[in-house]
Amino acid sequence: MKYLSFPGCSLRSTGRAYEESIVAVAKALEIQYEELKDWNCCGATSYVSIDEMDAFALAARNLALAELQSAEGTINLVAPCSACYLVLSKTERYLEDYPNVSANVNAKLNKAGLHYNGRVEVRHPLDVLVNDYGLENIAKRIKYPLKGLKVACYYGCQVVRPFSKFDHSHYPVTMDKLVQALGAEPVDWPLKTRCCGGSLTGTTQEAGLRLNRLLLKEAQKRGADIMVTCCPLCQHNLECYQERINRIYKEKIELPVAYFTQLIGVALGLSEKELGMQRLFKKPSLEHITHPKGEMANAW
Amino acid sequence: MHGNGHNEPMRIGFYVCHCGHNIATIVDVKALAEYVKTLPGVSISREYKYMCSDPGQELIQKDIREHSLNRVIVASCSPLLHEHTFRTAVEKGGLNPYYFQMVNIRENVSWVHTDTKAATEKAKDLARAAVQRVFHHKALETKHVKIHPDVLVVGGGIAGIHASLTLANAGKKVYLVERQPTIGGHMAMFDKTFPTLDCAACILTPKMSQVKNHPNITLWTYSEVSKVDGYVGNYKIAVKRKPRYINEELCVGCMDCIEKCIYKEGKTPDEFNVGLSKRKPIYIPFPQATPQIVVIDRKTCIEFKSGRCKKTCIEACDRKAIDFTQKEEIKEIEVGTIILTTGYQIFDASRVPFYGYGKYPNVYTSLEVERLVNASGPTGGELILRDGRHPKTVGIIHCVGSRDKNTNRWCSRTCCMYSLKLAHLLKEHTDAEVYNFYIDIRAAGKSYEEFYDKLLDENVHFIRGRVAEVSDWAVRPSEEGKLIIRAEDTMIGIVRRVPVDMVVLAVGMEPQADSQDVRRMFNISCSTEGFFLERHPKLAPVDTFTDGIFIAGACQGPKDIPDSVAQAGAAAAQALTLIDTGEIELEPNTAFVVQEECSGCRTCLTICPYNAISRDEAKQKAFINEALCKGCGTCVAACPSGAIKQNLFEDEMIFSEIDGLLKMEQSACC
Amino acid sequence: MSDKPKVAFYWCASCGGCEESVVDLAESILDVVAAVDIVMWPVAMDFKKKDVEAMADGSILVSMVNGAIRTSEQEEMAKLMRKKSKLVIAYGSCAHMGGIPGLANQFQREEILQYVYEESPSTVNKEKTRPKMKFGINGNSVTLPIFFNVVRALDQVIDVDYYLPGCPPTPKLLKQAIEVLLSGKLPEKGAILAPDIALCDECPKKDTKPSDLKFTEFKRPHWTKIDPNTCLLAQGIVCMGPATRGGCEGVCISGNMPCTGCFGPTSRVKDQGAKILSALASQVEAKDEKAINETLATIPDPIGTFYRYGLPSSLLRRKNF
Amino acid sequence: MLLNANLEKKKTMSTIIEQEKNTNGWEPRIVAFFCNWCTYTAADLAGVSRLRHAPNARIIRVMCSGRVDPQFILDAFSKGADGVLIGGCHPGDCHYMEGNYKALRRMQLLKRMLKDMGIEEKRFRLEWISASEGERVKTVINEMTEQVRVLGPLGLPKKFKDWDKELESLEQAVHGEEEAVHV
Repeated sequence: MKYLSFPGCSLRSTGRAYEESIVAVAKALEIQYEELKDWNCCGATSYVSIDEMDAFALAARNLALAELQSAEGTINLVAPCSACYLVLSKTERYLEDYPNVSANVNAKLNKAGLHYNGRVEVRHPLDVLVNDYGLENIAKRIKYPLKGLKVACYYGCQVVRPFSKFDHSHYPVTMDKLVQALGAEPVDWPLKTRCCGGSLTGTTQEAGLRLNRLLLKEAQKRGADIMVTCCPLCQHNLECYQERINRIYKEKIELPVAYFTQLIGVALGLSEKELGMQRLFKKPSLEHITHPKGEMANAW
Repeated sequence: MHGNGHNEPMRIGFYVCHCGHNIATIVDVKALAEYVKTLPGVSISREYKYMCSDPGQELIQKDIREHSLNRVIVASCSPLLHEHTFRTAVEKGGLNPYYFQMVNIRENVSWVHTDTKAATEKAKDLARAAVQRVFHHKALETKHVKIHPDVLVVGGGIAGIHASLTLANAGKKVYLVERQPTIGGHMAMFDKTFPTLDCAACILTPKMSQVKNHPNITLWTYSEVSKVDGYVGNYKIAVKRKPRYINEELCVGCMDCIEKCIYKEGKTPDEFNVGLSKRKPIYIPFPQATPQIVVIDRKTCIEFKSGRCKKTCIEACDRKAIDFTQKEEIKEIEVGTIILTTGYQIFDASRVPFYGYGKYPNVYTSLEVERLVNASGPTGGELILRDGRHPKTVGIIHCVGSRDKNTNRWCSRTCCMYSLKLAHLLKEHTDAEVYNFYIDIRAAGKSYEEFYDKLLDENVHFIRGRVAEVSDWAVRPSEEGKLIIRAEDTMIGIVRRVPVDMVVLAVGMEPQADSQDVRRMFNISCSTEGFFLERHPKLAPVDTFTDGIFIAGACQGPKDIPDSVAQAGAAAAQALTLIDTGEIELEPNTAFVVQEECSGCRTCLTICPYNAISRDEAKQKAFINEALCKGCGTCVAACPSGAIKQNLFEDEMIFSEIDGLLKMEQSACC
Repeated sequence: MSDKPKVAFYWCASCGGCEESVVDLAESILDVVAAVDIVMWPVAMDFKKKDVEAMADGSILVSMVNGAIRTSEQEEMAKLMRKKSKLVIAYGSCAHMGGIPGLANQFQREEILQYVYEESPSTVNKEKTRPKMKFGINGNSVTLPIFFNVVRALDQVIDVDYYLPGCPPTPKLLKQAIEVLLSGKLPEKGAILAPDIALCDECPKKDTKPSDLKFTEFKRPHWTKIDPNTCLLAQGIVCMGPATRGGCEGVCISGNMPCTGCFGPTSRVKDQGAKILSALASQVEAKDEKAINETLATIPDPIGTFYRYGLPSSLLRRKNF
Repeated sequence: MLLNANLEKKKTMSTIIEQEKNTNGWEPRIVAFFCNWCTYTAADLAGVSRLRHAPNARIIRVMCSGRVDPQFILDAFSKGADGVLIGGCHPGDCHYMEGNYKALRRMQLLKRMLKDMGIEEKRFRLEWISASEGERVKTVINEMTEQVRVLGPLGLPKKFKDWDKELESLEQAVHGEEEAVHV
């Protein structure tokens, strides 16, 4: 199966490790993963709140381009960043459900000589890996089972809400299942989809950090060695402010926060570099993760 | 294919009703009558104040005699209201009632229009249509069907039990079919009943044994209806009796066999205790089960799984009642009427994962709690949580799977009251602090509101707010090891975190999983939610659109015990009425195949919803069983060569009606 | 001239197959010739309009006119034949119901002319020349018949006594018809000289049709591997048999092709297309609108399929402009 | 001069005049087939509740929307209806189990065919109206009346006549032309 990728801005800045690890994993799993040519900003959540129609048009351009890039059939456009995923999904849905919207948007697209025919399905890498590729197939290729590693899976708010395309909007389990398949032990905690603070960490920091802290603290309390997430903003928030949180709230939080794709990579035995591990502030201690034969994972 | 097929000249009598002022003030009745005079075939055209009055009817009869009318048309109200009246009048006048036709100029004209000119024009069109229509009317016979006196009741919950007893006491023979090994339904599982707090078992079990012992009731438990044929008054039913591997005649329910089963302990979740305890492969659902007969569950019995069991049970039974060779058996019966009391199922709480059912051991459904607080329950009535603790604080969450468009939109009606009841019982058993999280308290019912007040006095806490989540996420030391209920208290407008030891989910009521199959089997309809559809929400609440089939209890919609019993009584009464009338009249609007015109193409066979059409293989033509035909006419519309006709609605009748409606008066014509 | 009863054939808007079908009588045509004088038969014999004009009114026993009425000339000839004949038989689907030419009733006259003389791929006509209705050649003037806007069945132009259905009528039916007419035992006026029961009655595949047939898609014969021993409808192929008058003895069906309805409806049916539409749609499996339309979409051209021979004599007669 | 063109002109002239004749004082004529159990009952309810609505619909009562033969609809149009409305029980509520589904299937295909036959979609409508929806009867009839009014008369009987005029009119024209030639 062939996939088009929509990196979005985050994966080219704070979330580079995310894209690097996705590409590496896709390669290792022999999944065709090709970048959407000439993609543009998804408009993120802010533009929609200013002018919905224009925002749709902006996002729809990417959908139209996707159709240009692959001739026929349904196109799986993979958007790893939660914001991109949500905005593109919403656009896709609205263009399908509301004739007036699609008419309006297509009129705008036509000016750029483009047209959207509704062939695109926006997908999240988590969905693709677990539901298309399949856990058994991943398990088959594991070199270094993540034995004894306790992982807190954090989904954030946008992947499963409001469109719960591939998992329950209140209690998602896809990432937990994946982590289990990798040989690790998912930590059962109820905060999987609670707010990470989002952009508040940059605006009303106090509020942002408070929310942020609840997550980290609970995960650590439940014995997590590492937290994995599927959203660049969440990863950034949860990883970067730990020092500050410890200082302000007198906490002792020491929790590596990685992308779920990096974890897969480790299990598959990909190198630290390929997975962009060096970009993490806190390097997960994975020493105990060894090859059945005893030799250590080459990355560690 | 137009024109009058009959040779006799048409002598139509046409009567316009003023209906007091109801029609006459809007429709120019004189002009209408005058106009109809000019139409071909019309002998007399009159207008009169009240056609449905005795003088009005006599007027018609007189004209029939004196002017030997052979068709009669009355333009007045809706045929649904007075068609029968006038048909009878016409018949009394010595004319076949089906030579009569009615024109609706009240509901369809005078009551919905204001402009006299337009209204009168419309009335004329309708009149002309009727005049052209009756040319094609034929003399028909009213059908009568005998009603078989026996009754089938499906479902042995409280509704089914009550309906059966009512009928049996009236001297009718009743077949009560229950899917489970025992009757009693959900009610048997309840501890106490609101608002009176008398124990469910105490009021139910006597009725159960009455059923068992009643000479007029044939009780078939562990059985299911597998086939329904026939029509009102003459249903042919096949009942599948699942093998319980016990000879029902011999077993006395001494339970020695259970005692001696090679399983020393139960291994299978006990259905009656909703999985809170375990049972053996050979068991009796509960001490007062009716009938008092053991059943062997072949899925878990070693003998059936391996065939290498010592079969200690057989040795144990000195009456030799155990029979591993027992086979499924099909019983065929004939009944005249059917009452469906198939009940409901509870909402599956795991469908709302954020309430943690199945994840946190101390989250229970209301039904589980009923068993938990019940003296004959798994814990002998002592409230011990799954983790062995006794709860000090309990949260009851209302409307789980009700009033929620993500699950079920409807209100389950019983949850408020049983939650109050459980709150009371929990306090009684544990003296715990009990919190009710509710959207609204719906205590509409005799002395229900009073019960609510009583609970308030018992210091049960009520928090108005929909619960967001139940979790074990402690943020304060006081919350450690507890379940935290997060909900907005809409009274004071803040989000509250209430730590509790036990959560009770007040799960809603749903249609049975197989309600659609049952519906199809009995040829009745379901409402959009999947509950059985009553014929009229107000005026025929226990009738269905299929004659002779009635519904009662929660299969028709969420209901508490009193309402279910009331409905069961009503359904029984409806059945009795039919039975004691002995026969019912049927509209002769059935369809029939004109044999020499039928090409045997089988189109009609595929589309008749009542399997009324069969194929005469010898003649290779379709044949309609008039008794099975309900007269919808869909086969007539589908017959590609026009070989099927429907009495009262023949193509010619409708074509001439269309023609009449649209034929403009000469003056208006182009 | 012999006093044998006179019989005429005439040919209006049709393919000519009907006239040739007379030859299908094979040797029994000799009996016919022995029994009657054929006074007009454009496809086979050299008679002219004037010959017919010369005859006394009503002197022809029966004229079998085939073809629809599409031009003023055809109208004129139809009227002439009527005048000269005791009986007129609408011979074949085109005369009976408008036939294949009747499908032109989906278009405006101007559209057709434009296409034929200007747009059709095989046309080279830069000057967009249209035929002149009248033009002079060395002093004489020649006029062309007028091309009507509406195609008509024969009985929409002249009074018709009987109908001989089919595209073309089978020799058997023709023979029967002639025998009846010669016998003098005339059927009721307006009669259709074929059984008044649908084709399935005599269909060779009749017994293989299931009694619980439901459609999930309709297949087209040329896209389908047809099982010669099974009812075509059962194979999902649109067969007009159930809505079409029998009498052809299922010639197409035996040739493994579905009935396309050339015999028209039974006497009980006003509109053949509406009836087959009703019958087929009723048996569609799907329940929700979307799925239903997906199934029905597999019938690409309802009019062409259900009204292949009967558009002019259908309830709506032609496309409404 | 081209005879065709000449005739075209004549025709169009005449049709224009006809239309004027038709449209002044013209009222849409809608034939409605209502099922006995749901929609006809709803119409009665509309009456009992005195819900005034356009007097343009003429109701024909059938037992089930499944009884409505597509022929009825075509016949209604050909006899001069400007619109045809069918009313049945909501899906799942049919008194005869599935009659309304059969109606739905037939009408979906008929709709397509009518479109091909040049009859505007808005002239034909299938509505599910349950016995309790008297209000809906009013709305639907009013809506449809106005929609049809906008479309103007369909007037098939009139059109049939016009089409047949073609015969004579063309005849005269020919003879006219011929005489002209022979002079």
